[in-house]
Amino acid sequence: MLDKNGIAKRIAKEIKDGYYVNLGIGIPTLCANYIPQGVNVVLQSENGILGMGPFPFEGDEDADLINAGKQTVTLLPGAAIFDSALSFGMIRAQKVNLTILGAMEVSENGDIANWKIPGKMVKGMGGAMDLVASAKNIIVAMQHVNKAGESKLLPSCTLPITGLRCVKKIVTELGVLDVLPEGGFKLLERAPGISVEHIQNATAGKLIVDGEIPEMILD
Amino acid sequence: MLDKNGIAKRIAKEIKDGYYVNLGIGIPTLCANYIPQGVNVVLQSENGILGMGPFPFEGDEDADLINAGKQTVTLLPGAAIFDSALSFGMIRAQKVNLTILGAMEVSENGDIANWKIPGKMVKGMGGAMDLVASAKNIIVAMQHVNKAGESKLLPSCTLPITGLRCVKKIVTELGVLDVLPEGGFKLLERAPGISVEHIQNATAGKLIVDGEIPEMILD
Amino acid sequence: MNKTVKNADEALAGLEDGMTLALGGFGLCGIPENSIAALVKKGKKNLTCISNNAGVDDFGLGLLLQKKLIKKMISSYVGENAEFERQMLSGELEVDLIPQGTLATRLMAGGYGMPAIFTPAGVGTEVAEGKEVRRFKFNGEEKDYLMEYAFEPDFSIVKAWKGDTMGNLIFRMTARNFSPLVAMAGKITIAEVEELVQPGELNPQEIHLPGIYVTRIFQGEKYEKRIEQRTVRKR
Amino acid sequence: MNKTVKNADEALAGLEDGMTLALGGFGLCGIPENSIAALVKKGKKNLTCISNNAGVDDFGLGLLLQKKLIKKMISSYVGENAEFERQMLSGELEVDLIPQGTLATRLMAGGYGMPAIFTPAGVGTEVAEGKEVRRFKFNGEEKDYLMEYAFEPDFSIVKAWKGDTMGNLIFRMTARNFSPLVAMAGKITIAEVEELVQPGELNPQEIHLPGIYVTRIFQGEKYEKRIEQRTVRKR
Repeated sequence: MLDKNGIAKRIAKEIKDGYYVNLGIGIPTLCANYIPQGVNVVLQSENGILGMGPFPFEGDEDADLINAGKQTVTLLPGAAIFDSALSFGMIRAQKVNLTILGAMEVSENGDIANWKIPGKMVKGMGGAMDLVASAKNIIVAMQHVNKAGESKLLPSCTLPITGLRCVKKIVTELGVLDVLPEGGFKLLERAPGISVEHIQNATAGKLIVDGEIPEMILD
Repeated sequence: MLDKNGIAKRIAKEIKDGYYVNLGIGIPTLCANYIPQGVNVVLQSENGILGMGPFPFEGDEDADLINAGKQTVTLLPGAAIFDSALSFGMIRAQKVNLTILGAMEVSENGDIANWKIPGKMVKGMGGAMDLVASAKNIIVAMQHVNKAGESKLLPSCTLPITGLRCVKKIVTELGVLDVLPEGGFKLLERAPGISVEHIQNATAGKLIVDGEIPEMILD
Repeated sequence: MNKTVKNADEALAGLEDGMTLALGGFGLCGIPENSIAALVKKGKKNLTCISNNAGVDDFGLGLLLQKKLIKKMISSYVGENAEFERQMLSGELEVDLIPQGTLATRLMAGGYGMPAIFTPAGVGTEVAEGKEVRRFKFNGEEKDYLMEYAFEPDFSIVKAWKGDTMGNLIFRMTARNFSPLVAMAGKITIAEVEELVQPGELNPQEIHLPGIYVTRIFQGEKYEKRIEQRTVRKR
Repeated sequence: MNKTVKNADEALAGLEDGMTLALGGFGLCGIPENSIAALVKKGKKNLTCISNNAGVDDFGLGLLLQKKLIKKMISSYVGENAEFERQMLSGELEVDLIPQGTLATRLMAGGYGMPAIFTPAGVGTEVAEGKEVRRFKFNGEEKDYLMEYAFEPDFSIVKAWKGDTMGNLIFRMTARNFSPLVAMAGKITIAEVEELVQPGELNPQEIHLPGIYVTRIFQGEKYEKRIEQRTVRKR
């Protein structure tokens, strides 16, 4: 079973040289730490950065330089700053190659719910609805089951939707799954030591197991 | 009867302190020379300038600094440069207070035709259609009659329209006229030495002469 | 063309109860601190505030919330604010949550004189309820878009890094965020700046927002520039 | 993320007969001189060119017209070009004249992922023929707007003043004009620059077009920068 860093590490292997990538808050942010050597990527932050760098050294924090999670960050050489309209403009125009974000639920046709739990305090969708509605390539990083032990990979979402038919791939603590255009979670890889049966039991939506499922290779 | 500079001089009196003004090619450009002392205006050029200054001194021409008429110009202190989309954005959002442009014909309900003569080579509307469709305050600078001696102030335009119901005021070599919202050219001032009868004969559209019409004061 | 006013108080002349305000800033980054303080002092009520976030309990728009001056918030992300939560859950405060890109683009549409724009954000979600959906082919793909209307706030209030007396603005780093868009949408636009300079001191090529969009400008008295999430690396 | 190519020839790889090109520039100001020369050499035919103007007889897009490489021009203002006039009047060349602001905004719409925009320009004129008209209340006024579609050129070609190898661009003075908008609309975008620098040499706050919109970049061999209307004052 993968921990958060394991999930991030596995997702990082999906990041290709030359990609512009938007990383959501949480596990997706960790992916930046595992981008393979020789893979040049530019991180986009939707509050107006291309070329976001790591957190600043202590004492170097700049109140005017934050990411979309409101964390102090730095810029890498070749960075560009722009306003929020252009930022979502380039997202809508699909210039950002890959979006990695968290989810509360994903349905077997790729719907995603990650912004609202009815009856609870609602904080808002931020940029998530724009990102999922626009991105061509969306990977969800999440736990396979929720804290109550219920599957988050469902036949259809029970929570309010963030976007329709948009998730292409899911990486959880148990494995890697593609969401097929015709519907269904196609199991691609198992986390080390996790059986297909374990994943089957944790997946409420239609799981497609085609032949031998390899264990993932992380390094 | 006014010459071109006279028309420009009279129009310049309509330019108020604090105005952002877009001047078309021809007579409107001359207006810049007659803006009264103490009246601070900012000239907009739709290719991306606010704060356009006079032509450069000989030898100071900069190929990268032209106005919408493709003439070399200068910038005044406080100028700003921007792209064409923002330029027409501020025009559409009616941030430009006054637009002065030429016309081939104006109708008594304020339609303007100034971009195309069927059967002749057509050069295009440039920014004229955007300007007339957006501006709240449009003054037309033109000759009252064309070279064939026919009135250019008509019941309705005979040439292809540039914009509908948009012209508010007309200054010609013969006088100053408002275009009334309910239709009709209301004569406000006569050019020095020009009679109301002369203007009446040169105006094919409905001319409204209400009481004594004063002779314009230019200085 | 001198748009300078003495201070935030003078800049807010004409603000009335019930008006709609748009404010720049992302989280606490780039917020118009001095104008917010003046709004608190002024005490105009029943305001509708368009702002990506709603501040924290004791800073930013949270200060207006504490005084119960806000009737409605239009934001993409709220929270980090207990008083906000209390007012929202008790029904004292209306909250309209909209996608962040939609928020930005509706402000831009106001400044660009475009009455409406199309975005795919929110299609198929509760954000789409009651909105016109339209199918377009774009970028090789047929998909649905929502038609969203331009914002036309009565007052827009932003903070810039440098500004000249003609209203030309330059923003610093990610303090730019929504601010140029907010500034261009306002019927009346107030810019407070860290440094107010004379015309000619800013490079015309480096201006982020031309002064034509700014009605009043002043230099802010002081800036706290609070950091919401101080994240650092060890040296 | 190095987007540098050797020269215009290499930048134009993949260009085919019949493709649609958008080109930056206003008159002869800010045109991609080196790329135009390479287009002439390459000789691809039946091109549709989106460009505010069509150059003059012996410079700018006029050079492509002379070689009869252009099937259709989409512009706001042509003329100053005898060969253009001849081809247009003889019916060899299709010409689609559209308002300048519409041209700019349709390019921007492409780069902003907005399939269509609304503009009042051209309402009631022959430009409106066959287009959807829609009434909106905006800025206190009810009026009609045309719905106009985004441009999605196969290639966009612009000239910038400075650019870095990641494609970030800075334009000089009014040579900016349509160029950032053209650049953001292209499926493939080529930027030629007067000065190509390394990442980090440009101030991130001063970039006019972020590199994400640029596919290929090169430093132009030389720039003539011809002036169309040399207007001066006596000293």
